[in-house]
Amino acid sequence: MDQDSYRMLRENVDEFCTRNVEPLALRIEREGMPRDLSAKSGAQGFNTATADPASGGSGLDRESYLLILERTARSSPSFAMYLMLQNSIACRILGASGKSDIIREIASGNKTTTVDILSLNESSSSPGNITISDGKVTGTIRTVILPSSDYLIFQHQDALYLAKGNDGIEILPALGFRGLGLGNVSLKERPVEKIAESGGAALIQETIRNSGREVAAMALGMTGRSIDMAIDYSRVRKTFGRPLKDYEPVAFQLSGFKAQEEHLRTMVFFSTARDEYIKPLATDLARRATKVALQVHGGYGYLEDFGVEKFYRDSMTLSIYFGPSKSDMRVLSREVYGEESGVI
Amino acid sequence: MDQDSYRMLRENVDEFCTRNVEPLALRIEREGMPRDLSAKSGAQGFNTATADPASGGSGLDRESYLLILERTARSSPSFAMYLMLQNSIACRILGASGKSDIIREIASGNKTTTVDILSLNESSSSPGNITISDGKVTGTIRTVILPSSDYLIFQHQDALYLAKGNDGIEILPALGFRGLGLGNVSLKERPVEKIAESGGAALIQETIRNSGREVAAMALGMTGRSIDMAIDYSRVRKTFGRPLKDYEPVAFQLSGFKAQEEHLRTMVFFSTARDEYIKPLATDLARRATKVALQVHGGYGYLEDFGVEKFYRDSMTLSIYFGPSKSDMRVLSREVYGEESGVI
Amino acid sequence: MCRRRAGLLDGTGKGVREVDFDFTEDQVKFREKAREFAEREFTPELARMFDREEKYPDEIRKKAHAEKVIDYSDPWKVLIAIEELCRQDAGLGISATVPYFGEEVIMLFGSDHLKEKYLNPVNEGRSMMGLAVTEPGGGSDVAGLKTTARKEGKNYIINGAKMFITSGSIADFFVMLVRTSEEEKRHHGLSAFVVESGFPGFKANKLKGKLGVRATDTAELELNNVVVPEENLIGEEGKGFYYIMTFFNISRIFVAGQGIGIAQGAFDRAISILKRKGREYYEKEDIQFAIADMATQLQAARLITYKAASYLFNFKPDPTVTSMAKKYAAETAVFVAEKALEITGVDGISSDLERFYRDAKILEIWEGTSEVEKLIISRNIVKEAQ
Amino acid sequence: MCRRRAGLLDGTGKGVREVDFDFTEDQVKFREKAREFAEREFTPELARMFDREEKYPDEIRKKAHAEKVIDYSDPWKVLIAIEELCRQDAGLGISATVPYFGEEVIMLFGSDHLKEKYLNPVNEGRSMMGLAVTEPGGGSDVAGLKTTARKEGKNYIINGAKMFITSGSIADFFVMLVRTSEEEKRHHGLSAFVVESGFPGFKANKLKGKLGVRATDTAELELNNVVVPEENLIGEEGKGFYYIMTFFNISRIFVAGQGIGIAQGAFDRAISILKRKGREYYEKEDIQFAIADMATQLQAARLITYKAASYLFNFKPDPTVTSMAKKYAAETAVFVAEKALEITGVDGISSDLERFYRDAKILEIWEGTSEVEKLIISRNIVKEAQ
Repeated sequence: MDQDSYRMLRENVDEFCTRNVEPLALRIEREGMPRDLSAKSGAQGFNTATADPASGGSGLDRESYLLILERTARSSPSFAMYLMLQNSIACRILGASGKSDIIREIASGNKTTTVDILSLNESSSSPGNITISDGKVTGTIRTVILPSSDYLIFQHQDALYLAKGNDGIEILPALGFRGLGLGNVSLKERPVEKIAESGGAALIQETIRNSGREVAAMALGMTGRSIDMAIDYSRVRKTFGRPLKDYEPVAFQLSGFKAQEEHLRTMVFFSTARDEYIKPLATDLARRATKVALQVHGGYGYLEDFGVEKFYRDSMTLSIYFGPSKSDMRVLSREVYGEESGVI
Repeated sequence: MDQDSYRMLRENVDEFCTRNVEPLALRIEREGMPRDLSAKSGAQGFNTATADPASGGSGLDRESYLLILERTARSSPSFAMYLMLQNSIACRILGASGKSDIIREIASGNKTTTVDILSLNESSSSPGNITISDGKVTGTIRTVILPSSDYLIFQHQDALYLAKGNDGIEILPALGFRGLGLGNVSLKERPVEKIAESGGAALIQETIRNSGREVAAMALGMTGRSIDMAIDYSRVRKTFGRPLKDYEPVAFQLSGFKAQEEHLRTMVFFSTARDEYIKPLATDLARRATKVALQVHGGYGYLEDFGVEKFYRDSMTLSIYFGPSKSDMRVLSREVYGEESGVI
Repeated sequence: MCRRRAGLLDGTGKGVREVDFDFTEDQVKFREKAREFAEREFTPELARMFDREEKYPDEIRKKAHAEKVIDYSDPWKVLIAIEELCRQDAGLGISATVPYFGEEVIMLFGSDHLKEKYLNPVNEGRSMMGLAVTEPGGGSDVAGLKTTARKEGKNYIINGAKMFITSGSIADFFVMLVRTSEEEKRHHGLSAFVVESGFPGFKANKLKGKLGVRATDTAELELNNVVVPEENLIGEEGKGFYYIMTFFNISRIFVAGQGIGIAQGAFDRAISILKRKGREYYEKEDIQFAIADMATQLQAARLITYKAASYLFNFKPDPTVTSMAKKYAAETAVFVAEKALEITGVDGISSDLERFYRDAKILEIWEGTSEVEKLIISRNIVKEAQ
Repeated sequence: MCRRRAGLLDGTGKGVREVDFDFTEDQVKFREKAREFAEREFTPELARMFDREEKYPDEIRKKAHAEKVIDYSDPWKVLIAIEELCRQDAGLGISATVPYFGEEVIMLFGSDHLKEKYLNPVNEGRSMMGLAVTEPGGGSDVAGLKTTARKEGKNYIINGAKMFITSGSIADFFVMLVRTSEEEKRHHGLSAFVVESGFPGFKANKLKGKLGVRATDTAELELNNVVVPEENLIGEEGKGFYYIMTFFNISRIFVAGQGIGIAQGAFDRAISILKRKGREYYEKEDIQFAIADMATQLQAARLITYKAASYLFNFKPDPTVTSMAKKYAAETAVFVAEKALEITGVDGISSDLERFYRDAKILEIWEGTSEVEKLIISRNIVKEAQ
């Protein structure tokens, strides 16, 4: 993508956010993603940014998609996570399974899809307890992001299944991405479609592994926005007769984060470094930056209204949902050592 | 520099180090830089790598010079610091002052030059106490790196002076770069040459400011070598019946440092990021990496013979000698805020 | 060495008192009582419910009072109760201990009239009080506050606003710091009053949507020509800043207690999740390293807090150690909650642990941000160094 | 709250003993004595000289003994002396306290014969001892050690090597842990002996060029058919591992004392450099933040160490707290020395501070690396959690 198209797309996404996401950001946190936002975002082609146009996708390149994630995460990380869940996770799996009908539904924003990714996370010990027979599924799938989705993709005994709707959701405490929620999904004798005979777990895991740069793009947006807010606040907020920005530790720390943000941007968009390397760097930066941004806001930072605390919650959640991955580390370690290492 | 020339130069420098530096590394720490090493290094063109060939320099490009610093720092950070002091600091100042005769002496390795850089460091409160009259200098110049140099460049009342020899050195404790030493240099009625009427402090400071990437290259070499040593050690050293490398925290931590080293290499050689940004990133990485490398070696790490403790000392020293610079931060902060900030 | 020590003691029989780290039997028993109360009353369901609905748990306040879990006759017991209650849930725990918040100001500096009229009902569980110092845009710069009290006859007329006031929309009255004169040294112009929420012109706007401690009540107060009788002035005019700073040197120790409680609660939950996950998970060295770091820092925070408490409760308060306790315990709560999530991953973040992570952060902000505590510590230390 | 507390005490007059953080007057006086000794004897010139020349300061050992700065009749005083001596200089400080290193093993588990023959001269300052456990390539894995002792008649024949042995080339004898049988549980096959450096076949190679604590002596020991009389076996065969682990649970507290001393010494020097630089330098907020963090962590390390000491010295040792003290004090020494250099910059790094930075690092390595301490802490804690 050349500089001009990059700038144009960026302006386009920013305008979309200013008009459609920013005003809803607090409502998204409190009440969840409104359906008409998915429709509007679908109209922009965001919901299926990278999917094949032949199956209803927008066919954008990865850089454009990363830019969409970064910019939307600045307004609402929940919304960005929604896009990522539809794009990087659901559409890629649906594409691989030839379910272009559902991709089209996602594209329009009429339907949402979720994938049971967290139970495959190494830190999860709750695979749920489902049984499938005669094309019907019964049991509970635990810790599902966006549990109220119209479609739910999950793996069972290595096959991949698609269920429509659900039979109840137990809402779980959700530290972050409250706009999507987190829940245990109950299924009772509910018809399921087997969309892959085998390799289900591997497909989901690979999809997550291939989303490292997307995760980093979200972290970049969260870092940038929260630091921008802190910088703005430090100009207007006075203490002991001087604006906060006049104090070295405030000014230098926030400026330092801006420099790190710029550097991360270069890495996300232009570097050839491995995604596994960029991802933890990015989530770590987001966690540190959002904590400082909240602290600079003092008591105001602790209030939802000011819009900074969500970045603190979401960055922590992002780093848990998408890492740290010991299998990534083991791969890296194998490369470095040229033999097995880190096995105990 | 294309990949091939890069590789060739690297092999060339590595071979020089294997033959001439590595075997002397411990001796350099204990007894200082042997004169014939400067001669050999001069023969390779390292002593005046970037200086103008017209004034006796080798006229290499910056990347080549950075590569020389990185690779030599792997064997002996003291030697690398010697090269940097001659090249980035002394030759640039001598070049600006038209002293190409001295550059030629440096090039051959027959003479060494030092510049009083530390008294201009913001953290220093010891500018010394010299007086100059009738072209003669008397007093003490404090905290001089390589105090036994043949030439000493210093600023006094903003003019720049060059003195030859000295009248005694008070050796100071030197945490790092012991091969060069650190001392207070006494001068008694010693003839000096004024090499610039004014702007002396600014010239030295600018020279240091322009050496950020060189500092980073040294940090890169120190990081790389110490981690390589730790990796090698972790293969052979067994504890509780298994090699250290089999333990996750060891293998993952060291592998993580290798990834960070690779990333830093990209930044030092290929990125357009500002030097002020790369430098603290690099020295910080070196400090963390060398500490871990020492710790992995256990008791052996604590012994000079094993060659890892010097990286621990030198990386800390590097970060003190060349930073952190509040003036750098103030410049960055001014850019970010678009106005004065961090002033109190 | 042990044997020699014995020899010495046997030989001299001195039995000198020396550094001692144990609580009395009475205190240990009280801790069990407080813990038992919290475990019984602060069920996970209730804690989640109050967190979700941002409601003040008045029933719990009453029960805690009735069962004497908050025993203000012994400050050690107050500290222990705060710890054990916050260990179970910070929102409910702070709510149960907060009705008395600010009490020491009246106790130490108020007239008998004020003590009788206002403190007795609080101590009998019939009334709630609060402390109103911070102002919108104010924060740590207490001396810069702008709300004014103007003398008119036998009354003061208060105008201004207060921000982030705990129990702001539910307390019956507040110890409020306001400006009574424009002195050159700004903090010399401040005075403390008892202001009832029922006074005309008093208005409280509850602040909804806090990151954590959502069971506690927080409000912005507006004061429009609020008439306060002169007998509600606490102590002397112009001494208010000093009174409040004295109070903070007490209350910071209790904030440190909140920190220890939250850290311990997060730690407990992490360990229990890890044990459920099984041996091959928690015996990984990286997990063990994290557990050791968490436990050590928690132990350290506990000891600094007890040291600060021991000094204060024995009438030799050490403001430096108090600020260290507040800062370090707050940091520890944030650190332990964060590590707890890291080592438990998806299991942890979808459990009550996430609430501890949100609750912990306030401790680095209220009653003196960590930055302010650090300035206090550093100034004192540099001053003392010869 | 303070007043109420007073009321309570006045009312009941119970005067119950509770958490107490103060040393006795006697201990405070002893601390002054130790500090005075260190300041007088450990001049910067001397400290630099011994650091540069890597010489053991035997004169200082003698003086310290003569002036009873090392008073082994009270373990608190040993701890206090270690702190105050290392605060002035770790190399000289450890050298002064190290002649007794390992003594507790014989004291607790050795025969009267061994105590009389070996310990009396040590305690009278006429002899030096050491502890020889670690082996080349060994380190923390004590149970895996390979040096063997084979019974022959009334003697044991020892063969093998020991590594990183403090006072290795100067001590008169060593408490040495060796393998006496090949048990399935490896640590059941270990026994402890008193081995004199004068025994034929004993050879020590001094290790030159340490990063820090360079005044202390460190050596590699070679043992070639060293004949040790059977009465030099300490306690029972096969119990050596247990004896040494018991010892480490004592000595780790003294290592923690070294950590506090080094940290305090680095801190002192940083503050004095900053004060010399002047107000506009040390009143910068970033400097103040660093000072506060250093001081707080130092306070915390002190308290954990005293807690572990208090438990041990009162015969209720808590190995978890002991390991916490060792780990945390070591970390604190490294952290404070590092920060001290950061905030003093060129002034600091060209002063004695640089030696504290080098000295500190050994504490994370010797007598159980920080990693090993963490495993101990974590295992104990997870075990105890229900």
